[in-house]
Amino acid sequence: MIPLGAYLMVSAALFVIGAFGALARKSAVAILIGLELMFNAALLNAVAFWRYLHPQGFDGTVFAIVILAVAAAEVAVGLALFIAVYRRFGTAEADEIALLRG
Amino acid sequence: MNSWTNHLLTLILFTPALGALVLWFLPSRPKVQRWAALVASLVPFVLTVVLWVNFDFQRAGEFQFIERYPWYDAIGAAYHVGVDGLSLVMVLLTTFLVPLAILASFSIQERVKAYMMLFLFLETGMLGVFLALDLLLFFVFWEIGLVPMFFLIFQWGSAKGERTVWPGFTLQARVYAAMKFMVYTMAGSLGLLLALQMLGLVTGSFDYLQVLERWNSISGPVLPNIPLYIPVSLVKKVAFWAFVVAFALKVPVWPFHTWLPDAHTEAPTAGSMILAGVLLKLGAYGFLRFVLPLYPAESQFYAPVLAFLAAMAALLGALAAWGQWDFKRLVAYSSINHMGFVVLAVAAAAKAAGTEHAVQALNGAVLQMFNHGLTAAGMFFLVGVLYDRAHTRNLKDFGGLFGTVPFYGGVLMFTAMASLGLPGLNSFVSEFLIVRGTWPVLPVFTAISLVGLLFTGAYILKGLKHALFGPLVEKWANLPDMTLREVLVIGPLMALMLLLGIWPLTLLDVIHRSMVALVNLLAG
Amino acid sequence: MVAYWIFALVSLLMVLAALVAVTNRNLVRATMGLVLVLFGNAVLFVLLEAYFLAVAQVIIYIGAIAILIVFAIMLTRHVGDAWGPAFHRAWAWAVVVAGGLAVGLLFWIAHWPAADGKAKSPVDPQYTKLLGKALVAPDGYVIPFEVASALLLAALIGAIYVAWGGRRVKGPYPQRSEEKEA
Amino acid sequence: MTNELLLWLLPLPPLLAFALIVLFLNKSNKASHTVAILSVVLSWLGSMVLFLRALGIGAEALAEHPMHDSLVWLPGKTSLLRIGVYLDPLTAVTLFFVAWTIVMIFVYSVGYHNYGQPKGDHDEKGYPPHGATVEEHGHKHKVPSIEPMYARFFAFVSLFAFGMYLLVVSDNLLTLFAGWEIMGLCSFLLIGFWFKKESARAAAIKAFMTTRVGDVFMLLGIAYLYVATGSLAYTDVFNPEVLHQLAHSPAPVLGMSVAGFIGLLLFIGTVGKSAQWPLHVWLPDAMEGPTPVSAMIHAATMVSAGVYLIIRVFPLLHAAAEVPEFLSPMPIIAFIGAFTALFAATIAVAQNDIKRVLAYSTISQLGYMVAAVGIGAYVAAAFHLVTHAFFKALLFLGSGSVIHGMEHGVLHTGERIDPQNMYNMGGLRRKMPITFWTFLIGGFALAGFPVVTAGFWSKDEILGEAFAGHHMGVFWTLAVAALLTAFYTMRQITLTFLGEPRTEAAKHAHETPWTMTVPLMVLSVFAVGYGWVGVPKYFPVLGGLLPHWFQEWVGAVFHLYVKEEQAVSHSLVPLLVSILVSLGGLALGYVVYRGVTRADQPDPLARPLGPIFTLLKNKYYFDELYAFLFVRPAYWLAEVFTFRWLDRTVIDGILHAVARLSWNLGQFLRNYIDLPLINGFGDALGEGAKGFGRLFRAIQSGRVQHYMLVALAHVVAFLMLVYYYATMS
Repeated sequence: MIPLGAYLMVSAALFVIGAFGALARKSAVAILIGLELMFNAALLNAVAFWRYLHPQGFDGTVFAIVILAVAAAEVAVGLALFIAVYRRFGTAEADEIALLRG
Repeated sequence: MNSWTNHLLTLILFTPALGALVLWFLPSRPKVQRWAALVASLVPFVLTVVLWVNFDFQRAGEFQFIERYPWYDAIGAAYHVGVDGLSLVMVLLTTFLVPLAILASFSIQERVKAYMMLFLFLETGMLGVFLALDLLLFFVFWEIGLVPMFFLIFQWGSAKGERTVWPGFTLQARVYAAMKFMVYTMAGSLGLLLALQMLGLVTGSFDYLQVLERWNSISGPVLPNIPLYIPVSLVKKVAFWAFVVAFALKVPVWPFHTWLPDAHTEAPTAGSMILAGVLLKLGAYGFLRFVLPLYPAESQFYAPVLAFLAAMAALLGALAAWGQWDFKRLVAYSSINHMGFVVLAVAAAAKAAGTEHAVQALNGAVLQMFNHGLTAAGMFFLVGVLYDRAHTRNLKDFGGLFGTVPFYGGVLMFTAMASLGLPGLNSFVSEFLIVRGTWPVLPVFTAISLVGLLFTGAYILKGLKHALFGPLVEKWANLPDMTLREVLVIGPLMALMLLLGIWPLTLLDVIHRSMVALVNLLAG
Repeated sequence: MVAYWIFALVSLLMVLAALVAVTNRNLVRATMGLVLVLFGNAVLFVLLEAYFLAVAQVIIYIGAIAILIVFAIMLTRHVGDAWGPAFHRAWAWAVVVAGGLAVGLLFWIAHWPAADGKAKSPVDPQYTKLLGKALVAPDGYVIPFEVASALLLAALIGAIYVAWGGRRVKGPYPQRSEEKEA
Repeated sequence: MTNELLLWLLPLPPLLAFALIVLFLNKSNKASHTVAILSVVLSWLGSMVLFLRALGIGAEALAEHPMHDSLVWLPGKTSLLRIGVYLDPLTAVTLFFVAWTIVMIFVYSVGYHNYGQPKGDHDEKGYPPHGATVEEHGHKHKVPSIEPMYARFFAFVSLFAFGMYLLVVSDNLLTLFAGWEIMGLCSFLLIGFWFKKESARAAAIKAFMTTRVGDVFMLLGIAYLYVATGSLAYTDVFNPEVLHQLAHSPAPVLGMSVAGFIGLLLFIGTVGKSAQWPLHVWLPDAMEGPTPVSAMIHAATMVSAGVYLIIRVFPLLHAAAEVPEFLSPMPIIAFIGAFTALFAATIAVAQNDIKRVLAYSTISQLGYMVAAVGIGAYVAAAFHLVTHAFFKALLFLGSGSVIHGMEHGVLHTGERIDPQNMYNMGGLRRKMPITFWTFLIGGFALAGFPVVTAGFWSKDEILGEAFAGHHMGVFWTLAVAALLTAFYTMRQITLTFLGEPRTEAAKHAHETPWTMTVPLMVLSVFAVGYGWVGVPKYFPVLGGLLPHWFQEWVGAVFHLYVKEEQAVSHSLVPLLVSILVSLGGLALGYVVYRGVTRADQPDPLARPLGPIFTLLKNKYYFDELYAFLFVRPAYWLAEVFTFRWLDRTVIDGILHAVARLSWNLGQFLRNYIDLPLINGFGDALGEGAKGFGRLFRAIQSGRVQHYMLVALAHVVAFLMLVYYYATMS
């Protein structure tokens, strides 16, 4: 059977790649894609831990379901914001929008 | 009487406010707003005509069309409205003038919707004062009328000019005028509110008729219901002056008058029309409706003081008007002069309670209120017409317009003569009645006022002299004459001036009946 | 043994697709990379015997989220085919942080004793049914479940509001010339 | 039509004409004057019908049962004020001369305003016409041009006529006052008819304001009468019982009875309207109006109204004079009248403007009438009122004709001279024969040329009454005034018509059209003939040949209230004096002025009279005096004292001081209480947080990715920390 560490490695790789994307990309959609990658990494982690450490329980699965729901919500709101921002500023480049500047 | 006429007063009272709300939902296009506002203001006028037709003139001294619903039951205040001859005349004046003022404001270009809405709310406020038979309701409407007027002056007032309040503090003239108007009236209302509440507490009701009955029958050295232990006579005196000051500020009586020239001069044309035409009458109405019936003894005692102030208003108002070069300010001061006669008549009626003189003086006073409403509105409108064309009100800038705009010249001449008191036109009748009523009672003050009457001629002629006569100023050579809309505004006013001048009985009959009732009430 | 191969292949594919997703300047292609990752994840779930989650992953992620992203890109038309640089100027910092993160995670996994462990027990064949019951049981997970639903609903309404918001025309009422006459 | 209905309708046609012209016909000159003249002819017709019917009824019967109708106008607590129409013998004679003169003046106006002439070259509304250039016989020359506000003129005079008819037919003082004031307005409008002329504008204002002084007193008098009697109708007020009561109750001021005080107040109205000293100043300036207006105001209507009023209220004055406990207003009236008669006559001697001479002569003649009322000779006053109306209208219209002729000459020759200055005239009798003869008749009537002219009879009657009543002061004053009157009349006639033309313009003067000369001829008939209705019985030869109709007729009105004067022995002294001053004055005038041959010659009287002549020429400096005493102080009082000082400085100053005080109080509370004590603590707290925030501001870039970067960097750092401690332990 595939060791848990393999899953964790894949997950870590996805997470790091997603983090890089979220940090380095210009486009807001691309940042969102990066974030989705990180969510997936977390999801994979959760499922892997459930399967290997506690297959009789429900915690891991429920955790995964909640992550799914949060991801869906996040993406919906994020994209809505994206569209609204695009309408208002005519651009969706995250580094050009600095309204929160102190 | 139909069932709907049972609610006629409420309808008259609230249709303008309702109209204002309708205006809110209509498109903001100026054309739509103007016509809608005109229609909304014509409805109360038509209803007033219905009221007039259904009014029982034989019982003009009593309140009719009474409606009464509980409002603040706990303190004895109610929504209580009704008309007698006096209110009827004032309501007629209000509903007659407001459509004309709205028609006159068709030249307003900015924020038409807000302007028209304020105007309609103003109408409700004014009508409420005349219709209310409950002290609290009266006060509410008294204050309501203030707010729209403030904004009308503040927002749509004349653009030019400024006043230095003290060195280093200069305000735009219209801001200054609006503030002054507001502060003065608020200052007066303060005492009025306290006095009203005192009356309400003492009598246990805010209902006018009940207050009247209970207040005047108070006996004993101290007031019931209030643990003040102050003598009744002192309380009555203080309350009397609280009322008098509040109303005197509004009339205005010298020396509380200086807000008037500023407010009238800076207000938009239609605002001045309503200010002079109706708002000043609120004060005089207060004297007739509240001061005289509630404080007959105090009024009688202090009548000479009041007469002195009124005579000063009549004399100094005329003199100050004569000293003006701003045409609009001249007309504004003329209001002080004319309203001085009203207060003089009130003072005489208070002094000679129950006599023929009192009746004649009060007939004159109420008729003068109506007449001044017509002539002052007309004069302000005509000055506005001139201002719309020339963008100046300085008399020194004009000259020789009688040849350029003969129609306007004729109309101005007519209105000015009505204001001056030419026999055959309205003001003469009322001035004659006032002189007839006051002379035997207060000869000295009447004589002083008559000197004012002399200067009335002087300032009217000054206006005519510089506007219409004299060498033509070249830049006005192509001034256009009055438009159809303007004629429609001034036409009804002129017709009524002439009608009341020739046949004053049209109004005097109902005024007389209600004034006889009032005088009988005063005589006890 | 097949599982090993499948795992290896899918994992590799996923990493490559993830790299495409975060580096390609064409957002549609980046989204396609993301879809590939999501799909790979579903495969891994099957390997982990989490069948319900695998199906949910396909339906929700690929069927909804990825499609949503594509729609968003298409709604903002020229964003999709923007040819500017994919990264902003400070991308080197991102590399540093992501690199640090990678080193840290790898270190951590490598030093974690349980990382090479095997599954302790098989999965109950009735597991999905039990999961369903547990989700709505008062003594189970009904509260997290409901909170998640509420969150979704709020997000939905919020998204609609935000995306709808800017439609009103601002500015003064445009006057027609005929109304400017006196 | 019943008499009462006819009376009601009498004033209406001119009013209708006014309305029609103003509203519809103001574009058409022809329609305007047609309507206006038609309306006054209608009123004239009605007046004549009423006059004849009145004659038919007879003086006694009419006086006892006058035509009277009224309706309720104002309510009162116990009594109602009624207004209505009324015709008694006095009304009838007044109506007679009013109707005639008004019609004549209307017809005359058509010619005077150059109807049928071309439009002027540079004429403009508000200025008199300047003449038009026409081509005739191959060369251009200037002719008079039509008045640019022709229609407006007829509108105004129609309203004026309405005012006068209203005044005459009133049965009460209130409508009388209405007519009175409407005429005041019209005189304002008509004096200022050429409203762009500075002098006309000033004159109009002056006229209105001066008469208004009187009007205010009169209004008070009317109000007082209403108070005292509860009515204003003649029939109620002039009831012997009411009069008795009024005469015996004291007024609050001046030690007068109520009747006397009211009479005095009403008389002040007359002083203003009839231009008696000291309110006479407006009338000479009123010459700024077109000449028909002058005739209207000074002859037929407005000034007559004042005298008509005091004759009308004579019973009241008489009643007041009968009670010795109270001061009587009669001596005051007599004094003012006599003084004015002499005073104005002296000024008239030194005036060169043809209309101005007539204006002062009017004041003087009105003084005669007022003085006559003051000595109780109301019949004589009424008689002189009527004859004076005729001959003074004639004189004014004649002078207008002269001016018109002179203007023609001025236009023709292009000379820059004043066409109204008598020194520029001379020899016009040959150029304008009709005008000359009619003017001569009018002038002789004014001078009281014995026997043939109406003026002689009326003036003689006043002098006779004064003499008979032993009012010697009045008698001699009036006699001297009569001498001066004859003198300046002859001066005027000599300078204007006799001798040779002194200017080119006078040589080219022209007789005026028939519309102007016919009224002159009609009026001259009355100027002669009307005297014959009042020949006193005692007059040698003629006395008794004709009945003294006027005495019977007007006397009948008042003998209900006024006790019949005892027949005094009619001395011939006043008669001889009258003849002497008249003829002497005329002769003197001719002798002194026939030698004037040049236009720029000084007045022959200037040298002998010296500074007195300058004083007369400047009208005793009354205008300057009034400007100094009343106008300027009043203006200062209005603009500087009341407005700038009292309102702006004192009242607003107090207000602003209160405002400033409140403002400063607020500032004090804010600066010394709120800010340091209460806000100080909070501010310190806030400032700390603010400084802290400023420190951290740098990391708030507003970029999402920065935040994420920082967060992840910390995760990394945290992981490293965990690892470090894990490996350490």
